[in-house]
Amino acid sequence: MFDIEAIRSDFPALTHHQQQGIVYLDSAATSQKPQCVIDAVSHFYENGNANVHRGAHRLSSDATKGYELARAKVAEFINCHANELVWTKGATEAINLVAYGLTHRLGKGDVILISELEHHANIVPWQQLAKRSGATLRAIPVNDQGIIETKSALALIEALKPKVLAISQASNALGNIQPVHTLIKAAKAHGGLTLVDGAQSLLHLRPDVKALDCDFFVFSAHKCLGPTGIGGLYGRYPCLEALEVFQTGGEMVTKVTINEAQFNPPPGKFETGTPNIAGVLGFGAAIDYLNALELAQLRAHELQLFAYLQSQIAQFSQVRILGDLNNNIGTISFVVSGEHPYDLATLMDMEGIALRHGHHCAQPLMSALGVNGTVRVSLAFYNNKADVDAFITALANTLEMIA
Amino acid sequence: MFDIEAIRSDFPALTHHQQQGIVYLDSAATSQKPQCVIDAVSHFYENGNANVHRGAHRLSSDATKGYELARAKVAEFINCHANELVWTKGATEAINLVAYGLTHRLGKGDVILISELEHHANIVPWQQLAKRSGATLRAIPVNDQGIIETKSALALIEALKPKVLAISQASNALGNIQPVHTLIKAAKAHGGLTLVDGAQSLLHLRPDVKALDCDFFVFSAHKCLGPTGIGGLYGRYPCLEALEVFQTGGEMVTKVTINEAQFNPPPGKFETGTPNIAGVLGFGAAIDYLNALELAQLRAHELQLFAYLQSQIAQFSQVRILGDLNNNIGTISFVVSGEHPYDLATLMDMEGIALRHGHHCAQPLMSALGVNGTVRVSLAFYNNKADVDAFITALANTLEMIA
Amino acid sequence: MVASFDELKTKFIALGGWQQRYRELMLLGKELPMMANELKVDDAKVAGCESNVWMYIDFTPQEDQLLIIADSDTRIVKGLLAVILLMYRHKTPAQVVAIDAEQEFDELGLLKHLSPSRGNGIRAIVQQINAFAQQHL
Amino acid sequence: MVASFDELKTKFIALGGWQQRYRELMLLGKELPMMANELKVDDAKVAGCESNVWMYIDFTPQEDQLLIIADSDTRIVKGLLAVILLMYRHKTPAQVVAIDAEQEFDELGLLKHLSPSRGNGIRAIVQQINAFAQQHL
Ligand SMILES: Cc1ncc(COP(=O)(O)O)c(C=O)c1O
Ligand SMILES: Cc1ncc(COP(=O)(O)O)c(C=O)c1O
Repeated sequence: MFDIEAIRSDFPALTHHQQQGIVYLDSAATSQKPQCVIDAVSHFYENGNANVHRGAHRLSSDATKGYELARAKVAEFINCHANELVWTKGATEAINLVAYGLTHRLGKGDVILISELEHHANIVPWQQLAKRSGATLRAIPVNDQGIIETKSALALIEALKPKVLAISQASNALGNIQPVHTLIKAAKAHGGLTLVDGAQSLLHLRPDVKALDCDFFVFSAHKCLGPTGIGGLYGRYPCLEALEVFQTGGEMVTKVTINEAQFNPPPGKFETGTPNIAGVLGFGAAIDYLNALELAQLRAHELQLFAYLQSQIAQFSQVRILGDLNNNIGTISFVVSGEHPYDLATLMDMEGIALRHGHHCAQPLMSALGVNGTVRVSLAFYNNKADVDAFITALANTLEMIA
Repeated sequence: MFDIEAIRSDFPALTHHQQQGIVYLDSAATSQKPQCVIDAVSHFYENGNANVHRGAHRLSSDATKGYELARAKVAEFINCHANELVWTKGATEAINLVAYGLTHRLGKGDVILISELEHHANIVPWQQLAKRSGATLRAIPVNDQGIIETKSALALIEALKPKVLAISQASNALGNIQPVHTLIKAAKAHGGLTLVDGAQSLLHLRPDVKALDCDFFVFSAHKCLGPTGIGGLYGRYPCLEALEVFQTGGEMVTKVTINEAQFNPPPGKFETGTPNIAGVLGFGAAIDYLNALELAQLRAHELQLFAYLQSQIAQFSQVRILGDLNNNIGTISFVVSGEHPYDLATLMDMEGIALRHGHHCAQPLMSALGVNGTVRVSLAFYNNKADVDAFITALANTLEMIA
Repeated sequence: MVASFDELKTKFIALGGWQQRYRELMLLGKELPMMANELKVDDAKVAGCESNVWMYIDFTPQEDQLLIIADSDTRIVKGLLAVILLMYRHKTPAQVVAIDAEQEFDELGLLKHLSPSRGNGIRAIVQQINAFAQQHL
Repeated sequence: MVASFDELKTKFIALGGWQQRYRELMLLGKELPMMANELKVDDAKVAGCESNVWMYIDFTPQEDQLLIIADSDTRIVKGLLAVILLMYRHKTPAQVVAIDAEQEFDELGLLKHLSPSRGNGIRAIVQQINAFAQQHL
């Protein structure tokens, strides 16, 4: 059974927050870490600590084994082959890697298509690719709730025939779950390459990259119970092979002279420099932790909590919620007419509620919605009803105070 | 006083290795970590864990404070201003960042100058820059001991007037300490930009970037008692300003529309995506640890150990040591005529000695020296006489066995 | 409206928890004159604040006083600006630099509950005023 | 020179520590015929080995046997190759795939002291032989 209090006790920071009177409702920014992840990191440094892939001695060899085992675990988690998984420092680097690697494949007249609700990480690298290659960047619009309408999105894909479609599976600013599968199908019909930004979906939806049928999928460990400074890029093998190298240096090469270098096949081709070994091992532990939980139960708990949050927040008529509440990873992004999100968030912070306000690295979305920012509550499975109640009490106080 | 046994007890992995009968002599690949570094990482995850620079709530704000405090510490350690220090995932990424950022500044006829003993990380990114820009990559040769001769290096600089000089302060393959200050001066006389690869020197030499007078300096935390997945780039402020952006996305921008983005001033301009927060905090703790030790004593201990190692290894007439033993960070790189480094290292590994063999990511150096690899012993201040004795015993056994 | 900084202090110190102080603070903010939109240009923005803060500082040699006008798009910062303006009202440059703003805010019990990054925004405003005053000593 | 794998096994098991076994192993390697340099091409290299290993496998239908020649530039791997070649000598494809090489090496006490990545190189060689044998069953 899904025992929320037992689960909460696996997360030492939640206990610590509680002692400080803080309620953490900012999991979309970064998730909390279970003790086993923290221990996996410490254990590496305290015991085996050695560099990987340098084959010199057994410490190094053991480190390499653990490191590659973690790759296999994460690969299995998203349903790909281990050699289709490239370690990066996070989702942002993974998108940059793809955008740089496609430079020579795009040219004038080609279209890169994103959406208006993307995180800056899934906008700016494409702008830069457009600049380097002469291609044009376009965006699927959102409606006034911040939702992509599938029909008009499909029509746009039909019309633009984008060479690249890059879209998030779930929005960080609003929590919307997007119709990525449908859009990917449409883009593929025209031979477009597809990238899914899974930074927000990995924890909540456990995406299956083969089912999504995307060419690339990016994610960050820190948003999915793992350590900071690690993330990954899934790429269909031929797609990875076709990318130009990005960062170069040691490890990713087979033969080097002063003027020439030969590169490893993927994923090695993209992995240069000493990797974040402890980060990878910690992420492997996070995946073990998630695998031990029943997804259906976890998702049911999240949805139940989300429904409860919605029902409670409905009592405040001045609160306007943005985004798609019917398809959501558990995020409430709202504005209060006449009030600056900064004021709301500041007062909520003083009430001990850790949430986020502002543009959430999605300025084009804020412009499209005509707001200067929102206040965002983002839930994870380790939140409980008491967290929601504390939030509602704090919001009531805040609104009363500011009135 | 420098109490080596007290120091060793700060490094939990050393104790663990000892229990397994392993002697760690591979610090050039990665250093061991003192407990305080491991604790700083765990402490973050167990207590404050939150994202940085997102200004939403006090957890985040506290994380940001700690993160920026670590930047200030590291900056002070290498003697620069905090805003001249860019976090990267390591030395390799830092070199790539500079090499990408200079693409538009170089053209046909321009020379990028490195040396024959560079690590692949300080070779391949420049090859790629040469390809992108049309510039030519050249290398300062080494003599048959693997040493750069200052006179001929200066003559080459004089002749080539390189637009970029990129050179390591200490060699990973041989341990040589290089005449970087002199070479930088010569390159600057012709208006060349200079980059120092400090991956190996940071721990041993505590470089002062202002004294070196280089434009860029790169390093990795994991080689200097810190966590994996973090490192940095120092750049003189105008030099950082003049670099094009590298990776793009959230955090590094001020204003974003679908088609345009405005970037932060350095260092923010180069820092996108959620950073390796725990890594940065751990590295800050590593710097605290080093600051509490007396550099002179530490260096004296290293040199004494190095001298002892040399005197002991001299008994094996078949061992040929490469590199500059008079200016060295504490590395012995050797070959045994007629023997493959793989055999030596394999037998040494079975004897419990963790060292490295092969090309050490420096294939051009191996070619220049006419060897297919070396066996490398690399010391750090936490090694002791017993470590050297164990190595010598193992080497005697190995050579006897293989004879 | 409170007439002087001292009066404000007395009033604030008498107030109970942070809630009451912040309520009062936001009331103060409401009384701060609005800045004309034409003046709200990027050049007038104070760097280091999480919300938008526009500030103009001038010096009237005849009266040896600083003249400050400031505005923000948020209530709380506007309130804090009102406090700052009251604190520096009718002060000579020498008096301005002599004020320990951190200490004053401490006594008002306003920064303690503010997260460090928000507090830093306030410090940025104070620093800008101090830097200006320094130049006119 | 030992004439059969069983003979080799008896000999190895009688030896004391890993040192004696590896000494013996390297002696075995010395007896392995050298491969002509022209044959040491990249295509013949076994992927996954830390040192260079060149190997050719052939099948003689008349005798229903695998024919393997292999060489390495290192003594230890050469010794391990000698063991492998002895293990698979005069064996039909069916016999080859029936051999549990991991188990055999275990009994010889050779892999235990080898670091995992080196052991993996040996496994890569064995796998390549097995894959070839599978095709000629
Ligand atoms: C001299 C030198 N430069 C660069 C590097 C690359 O450092 P990292 O692998 O941490 O990026 C190394 C590490 O192997 C090195 O020794
Ligand atoms: C949807 C989305 N994409 C990309 C990113 C960037 O992830 P990271 O900062 O870990 O690189 C984020 C995180 O903020 C995100 O929410």
